[in-house]
Amino acid sequence: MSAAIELRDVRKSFGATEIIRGVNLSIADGERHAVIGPNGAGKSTLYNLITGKYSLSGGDILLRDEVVSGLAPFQINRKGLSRSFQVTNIFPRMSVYENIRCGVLWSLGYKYSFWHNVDNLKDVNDRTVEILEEIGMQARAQIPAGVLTYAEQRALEIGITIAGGANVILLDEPTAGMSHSETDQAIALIRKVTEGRTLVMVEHDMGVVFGLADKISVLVYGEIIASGTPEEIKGNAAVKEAYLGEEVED
Amino acid sequence: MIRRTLGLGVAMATFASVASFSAQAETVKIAFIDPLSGGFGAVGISGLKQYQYTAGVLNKEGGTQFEVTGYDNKISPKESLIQLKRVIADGIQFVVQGNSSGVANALTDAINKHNKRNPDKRVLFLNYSAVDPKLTNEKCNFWHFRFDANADMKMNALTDVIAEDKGMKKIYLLGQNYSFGKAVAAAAVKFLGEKRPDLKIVGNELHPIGKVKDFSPYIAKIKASGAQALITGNWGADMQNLAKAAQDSGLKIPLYTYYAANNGITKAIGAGGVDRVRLVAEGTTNPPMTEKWRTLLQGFKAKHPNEDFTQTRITNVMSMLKKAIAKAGSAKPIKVAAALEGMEHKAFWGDTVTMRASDHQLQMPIRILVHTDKGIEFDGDNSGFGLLNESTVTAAEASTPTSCKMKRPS
Amino acid sequence: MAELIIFSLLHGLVYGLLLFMLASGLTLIFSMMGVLNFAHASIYMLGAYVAYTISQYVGFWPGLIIAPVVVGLFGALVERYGLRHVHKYGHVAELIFTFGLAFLIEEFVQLIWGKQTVGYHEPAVLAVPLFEMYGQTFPAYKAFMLLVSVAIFIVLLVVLTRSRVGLIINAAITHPSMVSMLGHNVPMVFMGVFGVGSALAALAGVIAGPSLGTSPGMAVLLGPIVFVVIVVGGLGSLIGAFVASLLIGMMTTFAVAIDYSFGQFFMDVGLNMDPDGVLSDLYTVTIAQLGPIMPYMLLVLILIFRPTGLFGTREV
Amino acid sequence: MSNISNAMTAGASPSFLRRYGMWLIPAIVVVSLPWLLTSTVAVAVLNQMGIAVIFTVAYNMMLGQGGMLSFGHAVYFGLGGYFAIHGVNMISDGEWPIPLPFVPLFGAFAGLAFGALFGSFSTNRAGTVFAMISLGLGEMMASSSLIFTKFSGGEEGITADRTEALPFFGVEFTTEVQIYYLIAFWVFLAVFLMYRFSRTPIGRLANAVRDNPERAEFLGYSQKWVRFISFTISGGFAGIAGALFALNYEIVTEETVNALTSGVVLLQAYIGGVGFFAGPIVGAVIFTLLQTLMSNYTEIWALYVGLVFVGTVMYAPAGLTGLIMMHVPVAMAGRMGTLTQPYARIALPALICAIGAIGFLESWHHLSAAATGEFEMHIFWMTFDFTSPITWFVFSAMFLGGLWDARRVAPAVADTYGNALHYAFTGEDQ
Repeated sequence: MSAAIELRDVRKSFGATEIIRGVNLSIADGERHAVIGPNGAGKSTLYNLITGKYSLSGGDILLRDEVVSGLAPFQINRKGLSRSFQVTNIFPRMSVYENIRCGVLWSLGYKYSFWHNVDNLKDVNDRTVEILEEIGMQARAQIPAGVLTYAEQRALEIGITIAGGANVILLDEPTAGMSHSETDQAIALIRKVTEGRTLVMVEHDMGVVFGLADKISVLVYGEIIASGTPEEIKGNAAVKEAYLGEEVED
Repeated sequence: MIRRTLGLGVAMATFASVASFSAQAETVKIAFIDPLSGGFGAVGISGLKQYQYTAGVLNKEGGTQFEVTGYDNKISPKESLIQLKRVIADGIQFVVQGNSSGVANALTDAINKHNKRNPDKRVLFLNYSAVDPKLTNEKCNFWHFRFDANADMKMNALTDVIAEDKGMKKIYLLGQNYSFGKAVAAAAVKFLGEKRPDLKIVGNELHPIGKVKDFSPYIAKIKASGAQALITGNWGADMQNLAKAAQDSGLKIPLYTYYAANNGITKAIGAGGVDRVRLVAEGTTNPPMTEKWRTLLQGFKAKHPNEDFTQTRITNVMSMLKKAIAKAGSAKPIKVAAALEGMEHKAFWGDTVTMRASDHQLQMPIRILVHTDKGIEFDGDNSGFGLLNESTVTAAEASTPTSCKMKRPS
Repeated sequence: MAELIIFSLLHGLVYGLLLFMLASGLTLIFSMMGVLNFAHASIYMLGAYVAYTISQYVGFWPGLIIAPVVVGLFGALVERYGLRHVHKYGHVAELIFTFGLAFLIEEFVQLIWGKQTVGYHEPAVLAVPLFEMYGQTFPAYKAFMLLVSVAIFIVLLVVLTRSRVGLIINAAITHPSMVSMLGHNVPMVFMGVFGVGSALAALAGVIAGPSLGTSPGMAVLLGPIVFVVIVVGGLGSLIGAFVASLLIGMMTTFAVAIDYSFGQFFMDVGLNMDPDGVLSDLYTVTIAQLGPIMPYMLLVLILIFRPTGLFGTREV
Repeated sequence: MSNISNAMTAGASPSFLRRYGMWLIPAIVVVSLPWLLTSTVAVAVLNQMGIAVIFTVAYNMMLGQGGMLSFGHAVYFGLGGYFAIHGVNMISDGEWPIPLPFVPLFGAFAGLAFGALFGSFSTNRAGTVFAMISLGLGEMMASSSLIFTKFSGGEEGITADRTEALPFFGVEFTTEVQIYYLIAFWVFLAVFLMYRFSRTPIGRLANAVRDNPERAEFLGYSQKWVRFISFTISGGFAGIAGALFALNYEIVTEETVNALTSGVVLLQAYIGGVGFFAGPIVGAVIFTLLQTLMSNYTEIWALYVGLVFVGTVMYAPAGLTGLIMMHVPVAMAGRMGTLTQPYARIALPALICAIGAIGFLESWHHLSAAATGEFEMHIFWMTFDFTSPITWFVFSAMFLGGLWDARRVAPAVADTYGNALHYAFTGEDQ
């Protein structure tokens, strides 16, 4: 079985400082994989490298055996990778419905069409309603996204992320800033929507990680120091020392 | 000063056009389409005042009564055409315009088309100041009459004077980069070539119109060329800034100009330009030549102390129109136009002028005026400086041939 | 030829430094507040008019000080009661507000001072030639303009690099996010910056008025060029603004002196072009005629190939 | 919020009238207008309005829908005009057998072509970079149109005679009304197509890129392409407007490409409200009326336009359409009645304040422009002596008094509106 996503000796330097120092990672199809690490370990940088926001200083990133490093974000997206953002990133002046629908259009092949009327595209509108149901926001469909609550916006963002039908989903701290009950709902939602897809998430909250992930990689100072199932990671001494030892109490 | 009686909206305009026909016997309305707002507004408003004052003077003599109404064209060809439509809807049959040959080109074209398409609502265009030669040559038409000497005639007169100065060997031409500036340059090259083949044109340059903040680099270039005189058709701010830069850089050569006076320019030139700046024009105010002319000028100054009667030809437009209406016995444009063709007229300042039938270009003596403060009765910008009549070129000498093939409506 | 080069250099320097006085205020305002102030050139015009009125009563010299102060206060009030109100609608609204303000200032100037050029003149002591060379004179007033703008440049440089306030401003310019760390008095800082920027523009107007003519059209003539300067120089870079000002000043001045066209170039390399063809305008036009377009061509090229400008560190 | 037709997106199929009423009713009005307003001036103003409507809606495809602030959109308007007028001349010379109503296609072609050319490098970024490039391009093209006179005719422009083109089913377009119907047809077609564009995938994505370009990239769309396509198509429609200008006035000059035209279209769009599809239409209509009618009554009309514009930016950033739309929920909840009294209460001092301001400015203007011995001015159907201190005092008092009272009651009025809106959304009073 080929890997859904594979990182080969990925490196990134800002000026003289090397932030990512040769990361190798292979994530299998259908796997829910979490990358954890202490603050400043380079999680966000790694995330932005995979999604094409930053360019690599060295190495390769492969999506289903195809090199994607060096491509523009929209090109990577078209190859089947979708992402969310750490800072809530929606289209605030458009309705919830429109937000989702924009996410659906490309994957259904409408691309840059300037002749189809979106209101008459049955497949688009059906899929949009489907996703709205999946994230439980049918009732809020006509509300401008900018006035939603924070948790709702995060849910909407996950909705937009999966709307394009990508089978590799990257989530950046999907539960950051949420209350406990909101977090539980979010985990349930993520579990539901990533069914049958590959998920890569960068997360800080241990509860989320251990509740969701099939596999966990630990990033410290730009290097993966351990990779394995949640149980293996829990028992790993190096991880304990580098990371859990100081962070686990919160 | 509100320029038009208040109407109750567009619907009223139709009513007005019906009403004006019955009133026509006594009062003839004239539409003044020129800028009345924006940067060129000052020149337009001053022109309107001169028209309205002249109308008052003529109205006192009895006969046809004139009413001059201003229509603001914001010096835009497009706005001029919109205003022309208003004028037509208001039932006015006589249009006067002068600022910018671009507007005049648009108007003469539009009026020609309108008269062809609407023979029952014809309009006559009396151009008092747009001097692009094309208007009475390849673009001439039956409905357009020009009362100012065109750029060729003025240059013809100017070069007569220059040609007499045997010491003059090198001339520089500087103008605004548009139709009028180009016409001036072409005329200068042509006439100087005919009259003084030995004279060298050391520079023939066009600068962007209205965009030059400081003419010093141009002056440096003129100076470096060794020119003994400068000919320019510049007007408005371009003339004022040019004179200013010439003074600052100590350029002491004679300036032969079309429009270096009034509207702030006379004041700006001041003492530095005495006996050095010359201007070519049709009428003169220093000396006023006749008592009748002096009275009009004095009356105008008393009414508008901050304005000068800058466009003497306006009095020709109005008196010749009055004469033509009387001669035709009707204010119908087609009859008035026919009466104007070939009409001979004695101007307020005593010159005899003739409306040439072949191209509707008024033939008249042209004067070279010099900027000075001696012997000035009517100064410019209340500065003490003004234009003194230095020499006169007769109408026959100033005349230029035309390529116009006038098509008269049958 | 030598005289043409020397005088073109001098005139280019005067014009370039005048541009710099305008550009420094504009770039200061943009860097601190993120507002591209379209009304900046209008404020420059206002400076000239206010100084003209003052000079009618007490002469030229007091106007040199009073007018910038008055206009600076006006700028501060505009910020306090206009711009700040629009701030919450975002930068586009702010930009459009200043666009409208430019329009309004021009109309009010016409209402108050009329549509014609007003007689604002240099003081008699400076209305003389400074020196003569090759029979051409250089007016003392232009030398004075040079002096004032160089002085302003030095003062700005010293204030921004040596004083405490300057260091804070400097930091804020290079790291806009730090503006909020200036403490709780951000609105006050904005008002001050806008006021000082306006005063700088007004000072440029005061000294340019007698030389370039004080008329309602003077803002429109200079406005777009100042944008070119700050974008080409690089936003937030005072040195960049200085270099770009001189570059554009020299470029437009020297262009005037060059009567060379592409047609001549083609002829020189042995190609004969039809002087009356449909496209003949393209190669008969001379560099001198292209002068006014050149800054804009430079602007477009810079934005395409180097959006940070020559010396800037961040994109426009 | 972003579009008046959001209500229609839910998927339900609306009735015929609901679906086509918003096109049918204006169509009836537009077709019958020349019978109601028979004056040629009125028709001329309508023609001007129609051209402004297309141009402004096209402009708003960029500013409102695509988030691109342009200071140089007149470039495409003007080039469309130049190509159309050259086209008419070619047709008159017998080179092409094309009837006049199809000439706007020349403009569309020119707008599209130059939109694609300039868009190819100016749409890489939005925001200030885009605005500055558009400013530079605008200035460049305006200056060029005075230099490259073979194509543009310089400041004289290019003229043509539209009646010399082929007659279209016997119509020669000699009268205002005939050209009115030609313009009206194109206004309908263009506005319909532009509305349709806003409902296409690319039109929707233009909104997305406006709001959040980074997010849009992760939906598979290149922000540059989305902007480029919007920009090009907007240029094409601006070109159609320019071509209609050419047909209407039979002349195209430098003023069609200059900065003033670019500025006016921005003004129109903003006054109308850039956040709504109908906003620029309202803006174009109101502005054209202001410009053509007000300049007949006052020489300082531009000052009033400026005041209205700055007032809009400061107090009604959503434009006139925004002011109307914010009352739609209240009206649907049947609560407009509660607002009439407070609105009338504030309208009175506001009106007094406006009269005072106008009187004050007019007196000022007359004082500086009057001839010796003149002291009368006619405004508000009355005659005033503008040299008398009483006039000045009365107008100043009206202005300040009106302003004071209006500001005093404004918070209460705003509260009443807030209550009505709250009721409209929640069904209960606050």
